[in-house]
Amino acid sequence: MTDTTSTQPQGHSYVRAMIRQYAGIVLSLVALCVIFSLTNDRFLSLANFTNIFQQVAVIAIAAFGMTWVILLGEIDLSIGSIIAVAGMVGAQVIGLGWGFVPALVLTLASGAIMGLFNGTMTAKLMLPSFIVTVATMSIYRGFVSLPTGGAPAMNMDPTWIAIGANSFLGLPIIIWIVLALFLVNHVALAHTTFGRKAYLTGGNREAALYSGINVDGMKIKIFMISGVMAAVSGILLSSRLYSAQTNAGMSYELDAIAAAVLGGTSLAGGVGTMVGTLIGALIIGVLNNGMNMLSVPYFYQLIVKGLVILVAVWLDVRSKQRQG
Amino acid sequence: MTDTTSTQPQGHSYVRAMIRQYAGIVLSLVALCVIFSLTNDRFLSLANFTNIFQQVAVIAIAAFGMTWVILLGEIDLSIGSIIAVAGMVGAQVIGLGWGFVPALVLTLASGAIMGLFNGTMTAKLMLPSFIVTVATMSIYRGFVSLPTGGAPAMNMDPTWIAIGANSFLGLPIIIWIVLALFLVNHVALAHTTFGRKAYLTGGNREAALYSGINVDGMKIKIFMISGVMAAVSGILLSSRLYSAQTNAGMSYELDAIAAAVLGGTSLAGGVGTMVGTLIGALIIGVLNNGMNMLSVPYFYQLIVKGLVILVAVWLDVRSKQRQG
Amino acid sequence: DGIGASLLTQQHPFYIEINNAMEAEADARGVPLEVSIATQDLSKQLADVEDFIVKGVDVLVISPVDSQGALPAIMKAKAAGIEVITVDVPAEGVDVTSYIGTDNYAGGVRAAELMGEQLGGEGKVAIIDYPTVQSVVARIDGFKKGLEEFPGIEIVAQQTGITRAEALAAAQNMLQANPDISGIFGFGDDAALAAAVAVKSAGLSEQVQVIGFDGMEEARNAVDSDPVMVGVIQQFPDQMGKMAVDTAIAIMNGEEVPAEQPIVPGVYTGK
Amino acid sequence: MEHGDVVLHLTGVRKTFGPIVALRHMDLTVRAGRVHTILGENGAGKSTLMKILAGVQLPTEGDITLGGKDFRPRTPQDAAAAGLAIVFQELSLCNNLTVAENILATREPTRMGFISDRKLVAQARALVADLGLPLDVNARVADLSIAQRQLVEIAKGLSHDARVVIFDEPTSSLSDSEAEILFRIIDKLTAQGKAVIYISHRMEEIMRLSDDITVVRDGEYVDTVEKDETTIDALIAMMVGRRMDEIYPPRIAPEAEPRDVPMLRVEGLSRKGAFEDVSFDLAAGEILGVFGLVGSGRSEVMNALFGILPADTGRIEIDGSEVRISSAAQAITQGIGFVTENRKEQGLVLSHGLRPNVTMAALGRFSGRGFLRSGPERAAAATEVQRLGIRTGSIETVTGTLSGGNQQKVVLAKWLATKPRILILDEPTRGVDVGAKFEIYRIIRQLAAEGTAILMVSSELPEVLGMADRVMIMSEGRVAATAPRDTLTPERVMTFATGHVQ
Ligand SMILES: Nc1ncnc2c1ncn2[C@@H]1O[C@H](COP(=O)(O)OP(=O)(O)OP(=O)(O)O)[C@@H](O)[C@H]1O
Ligand SMILES: Nc1ncnc2c1ncn2[C@@H]1O[C@H](COP(=O)(O)OP(=O)(O)OP(=O)(O)O)[C@@H](O)[C@H]1O
Ligand SMILES: [Mg+2]
Ligand SMILES: [Mg+2]
Repeated sequence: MTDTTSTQPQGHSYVRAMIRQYAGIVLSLVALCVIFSLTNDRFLSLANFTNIFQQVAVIAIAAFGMTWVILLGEIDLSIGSIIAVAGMVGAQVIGLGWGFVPALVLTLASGAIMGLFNGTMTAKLMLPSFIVTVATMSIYRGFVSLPTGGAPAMNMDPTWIAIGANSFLGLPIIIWIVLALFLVNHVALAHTTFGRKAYLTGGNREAALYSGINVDGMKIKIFMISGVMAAVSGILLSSRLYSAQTNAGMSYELDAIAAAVLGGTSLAGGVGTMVGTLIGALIIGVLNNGMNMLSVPYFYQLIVKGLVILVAVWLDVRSKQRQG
Repeated sequence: MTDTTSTQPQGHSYVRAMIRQYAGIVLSLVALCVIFSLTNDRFLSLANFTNIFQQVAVIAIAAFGMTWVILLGEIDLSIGSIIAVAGMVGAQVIGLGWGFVPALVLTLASGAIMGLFNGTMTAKLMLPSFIVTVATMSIYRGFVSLPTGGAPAMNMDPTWIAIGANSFLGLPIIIWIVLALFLVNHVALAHTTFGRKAYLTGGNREAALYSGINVDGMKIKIFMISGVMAAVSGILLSSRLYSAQTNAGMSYELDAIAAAVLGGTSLAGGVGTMVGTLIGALIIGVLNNGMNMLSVPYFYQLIVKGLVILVAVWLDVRSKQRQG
Repeated sequence: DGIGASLLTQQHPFYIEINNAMEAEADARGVPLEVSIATQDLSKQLADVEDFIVKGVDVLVISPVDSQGALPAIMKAKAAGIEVITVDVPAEGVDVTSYIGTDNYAGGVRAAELMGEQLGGEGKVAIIDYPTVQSVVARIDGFKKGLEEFPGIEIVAQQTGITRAEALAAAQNMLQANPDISGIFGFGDDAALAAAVAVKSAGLSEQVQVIGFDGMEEARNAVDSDPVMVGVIQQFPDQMGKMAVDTAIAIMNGEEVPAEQPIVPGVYTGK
Repeated sequence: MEHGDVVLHLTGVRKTFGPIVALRHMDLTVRAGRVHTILGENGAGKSTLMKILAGVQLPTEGDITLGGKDFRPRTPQDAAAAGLAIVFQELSLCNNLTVAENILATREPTRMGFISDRKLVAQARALVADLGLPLDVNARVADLSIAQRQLVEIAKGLSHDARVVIFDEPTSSLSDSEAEILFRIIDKLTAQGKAVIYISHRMEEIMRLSDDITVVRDGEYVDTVEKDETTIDALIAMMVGRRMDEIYPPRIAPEAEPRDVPMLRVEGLSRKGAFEDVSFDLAAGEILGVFGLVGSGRSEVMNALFGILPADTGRIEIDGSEVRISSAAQAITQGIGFVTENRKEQGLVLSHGLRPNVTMAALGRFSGRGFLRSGPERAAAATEVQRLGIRTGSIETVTGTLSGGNQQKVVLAKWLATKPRILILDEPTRGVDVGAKFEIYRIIRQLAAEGTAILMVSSELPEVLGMADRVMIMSEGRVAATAPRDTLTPERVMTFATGHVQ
């Protein structure tokens, strides 16, 4: 299997290309892991890695959706609010006693609809997605509070909770979900015509148009993907918390964007991979977890996190420049 | 006086061009004012307009800085944190007993330095400003809490407080400051070579480079302007609150961006005016004030605010398309 | 081993005092203490607790971001054999070893009583709230309940003002819409201090009285020096923090501790 | 379909953009197995017509039939499905993807819904080999030169079977050797009975390739003639509405006294991986032509002179004293102007009006104490618009809406506004119509006569030989020869350029 993403030289040595492409961030990730395991002997344990993966799941899945959006040269700042709305929809449907499956379906549908609205505003009214999603970030955040007036809603449906709490084949279900969604998104992006169209549209909108790609349709579909991914994140979050919080997911959009950009996705569009995004999300997760393990005071955590993002993106940019 | 911005047709009728350019947002602003004055008879009073202007001052001034940045095709998400740092620097210097003028100077300098850092990272390391300022947003927010460990710091210096509380010639000093900074920024943007270079750099970076414009230098200078404007906002905010809050200015960057974009500044760079930004900031201020006056519950305020932003931007885009 | 504390924020003097008191007490008694700040984000709190579990603390002191939402974190800790103490905000739906906190509802009622006295039982009142935080909702509910004793007092406006800047704008705009307001209740010190600024800048110092909640130093000073600030419901975070550490040590020593240790708020109306 | 049968027929096609009329009234009859050239000045509406045929834009009015049936494509797929292929004038490639991925964009071979990369590369490679194009299908487009990208564009346009193939200025950035490949491709297409629509401003190649020629003026059909029944002069007369005797205006004797110190002296200039040991002199009032094949490093030398990509070693002297140039600003201060080869990316701010574009390199001349003086600025813009005959509504017209040739003149205007002593012209007439070319040549001559030293890089050999006093020929980053024009013939130049002579 050869890789089809555009940033990779194609040739006999797939592994070498991978290493070269991800050298910068893998280096950052490894460096962080080494530092943390030297300073805390509990860091390097299976239990802790399960922890990290679980903690990073919500961001990672949202970041998969964000990668599509950024790849298209757009941005989606509303995903934090969509995460909250999705959790609330699930809790309300469960509250009505309709059961798990309808709750799941309606939650995902709510994500798709919110994404549809973002995409339609961006594509059809030709408004910049930045401003559209700043607006819907506020609108959807308002929606969350309508059913409960701002209070959280409990969601103790056993199946719902099981998603966040149970394990399967020795690994938490959440991790299976992250891996499954990673695979689906990776294959869709790297190995289908849909993914290729996303690269083309993000790389040169006019060229895509001339090649007969329905650019508006692509935008709408991809904002829907982003909405659905955020809804899945919302499900995981509310499952882990046994409840839907009205301020859930606040500012997660920035973490998701940071994960994608750390992973080499270009904000200009047309360049990026799901592998990179997954590594980017792991960097953020390892960083948060490791600093907690070291009991770094909160303010210093903020400073260190910002610095690490800067250094990691810089390493990435530099390693790519070196290769020309 | 003729206008020099590129989006305006120049001709005998300067006024007609102005009307045409700002038709969309002026319409939105007037519509909001009409609705609010019909539903609340106290809305339309000098006292209330003073109120609105005071409340909008912090956003408007930050938005002036943001307009420069967006014009260059960049973005500055760290201004909310800079607002907080500036307030804290002021409070600490006052706390040391050094007096008002050193506090003022050091506060403005801190804004300039934080902007310098943003600009240098963006220009010299060639990192996208979005990710640089996401990182510094976190870093600077960490800085704010260092002196007090997260607690607010009182700043009861009489001159400092007078800025936010006193009047001059019947108008609050804050309003004079907003108007003065508007004028300075407007003239600098529309009538100086520096402003023209900003338009050109934002319009086509490479062409600007080939025309002998120091593109990196422009970026650094403009991030410094943004930092200084945010510092002024921080001074006004801490003056009005008698204290520096560590969570001051949070998410103000989004309001500032919204104000600039409502005012017709294009996120793609190269297009925008200070007049538009001022009107955009007023729309946001009138909206917040009017909904408070009507006692609209918080969640509905979020929804309405998002919808108004969408409609206003759409009106603006449409009115410009119509003119071809 | 030792104590792990998950506090909901570090950007509020109240929690800074809890934090400081806990660290001082832990230091004095020679017990290891680690503190994580959840920054009002429930999933960060859950992650913080999970990291404590991996580190293997003996006792978890937690001030939940949300009464119900902290359930999974607390259950996880309990499942790992860690004893849990809640501070300031109670947990719902799960039993903890001990709860230490202010009775916010009672504090709200006392604020209403103070307001009723100050206004002489007549007038229009505005509230600055924060509807997504339960301890605040309890205060507001208590305040409204308490005002039922004063039929001459009418609540004419209620707006949200989470940060001090937002509270200032909300207070200004409420005063603009209802210039005959004679009392404002702020859900916390920030809201009350901002309301006092708004009252003064609207030139209504003679007419409007402001009551706050929390009673941190800045607000108490304001009550002393500023006639607009007539009083503040005072919580005692230093006691809470010390008590939390003492209780945790007691638990580690295998002693019995009471399930609830309420701290009754005081009313501060000046020196 | 037999050779000579009518394939495509247009009558009364009209296209307006708001108040702008791009096409007034267009008739066209295209026959199988023949090359039909469309000739017209910049902005005459040629590309617009092609975009209508390609389904990118809808006509406002008019009838089109393809193979006798009504043809009204709404999307590029419609046009492709009906058997129409197009090579666009403006490059429409994705720089982030490889050549293969671009060529087969939206037609990737799939297996069970997934793209088969091996087949993709194989298909693209086969296609490129079949067309005889020197392209590595695994290369990223971002790493290619403009000329190579143009070849990719051609491969992309020809990647599916078509009855009618449209080429919109395919040679504007190709050198003769690559153009030859294209001409062979076109011969093959017509031999297969396909109809070819061809657009170009290069008269020599039009006379060589075409069977039929249709002239358009101001969006209006003028006439269709057979190539054998016309001459270049007659075509030009039809196109510009008047006779033009001489394309290359005669040299005007220099006004300034020749001095012993050259205006510009370059010695041993080298930049690793780009060019090596480049030396030449340039006197005031002289035009030095720089010829070479695509990729021979000419543009890189010019970029080095202009401080964009400074050289590693070597010296540059202006008026006899050495200068250090490490930024464009320094170059401009030294009196150098640089008309870049890629007007869209390096030359213009397309979203801005003409006025700021014209004055952008000379802002200092229109300001005092940092403030812009709009009076002089507008006057200067108006002067340049008039001097260069830029066709525009006003000096505030958005530059991006001008036709390609007029945009090129705006770039020229921008550098004339700096009043340069040394003017570098890199492909100054790329995509410019004959009339405008003549104007540009006239201006170059005028500047030379006024004492401006001119370096003119061009891939059009006739242009170099027609305009230059001396010619420097580059090959693979080195100077292969420098010689006075009188001593050179096209054959000799090509021998140097292809490196067959040491
Ligand atoms: N999208 C558009 N909006 C407005 N005007 C346009 C647009 N596209 C083309 N035009 C105008 O239509 C006219 C014809 O343009 P077109 O590109 O078809 O010319 P052309 O004959 O191909 O010129 P060239 O030889 O320079 O390529 C020009 O005046 C151009 O400014
Ligand atoms: N075979 C190649 N592969 C990749 N890039 C190439 C190749 N040949 C040339 N280039 C790139 O294209 C550019 C060609 O060099 P340059 O533009 O200086 O040559 P030129 O003689 O001016 O040709 P052109 O007519 O294309 O301007 C260089 O930037 C070079 O990096
Ligand atoms: Mg054309
Ligand atoms: Mg070149």
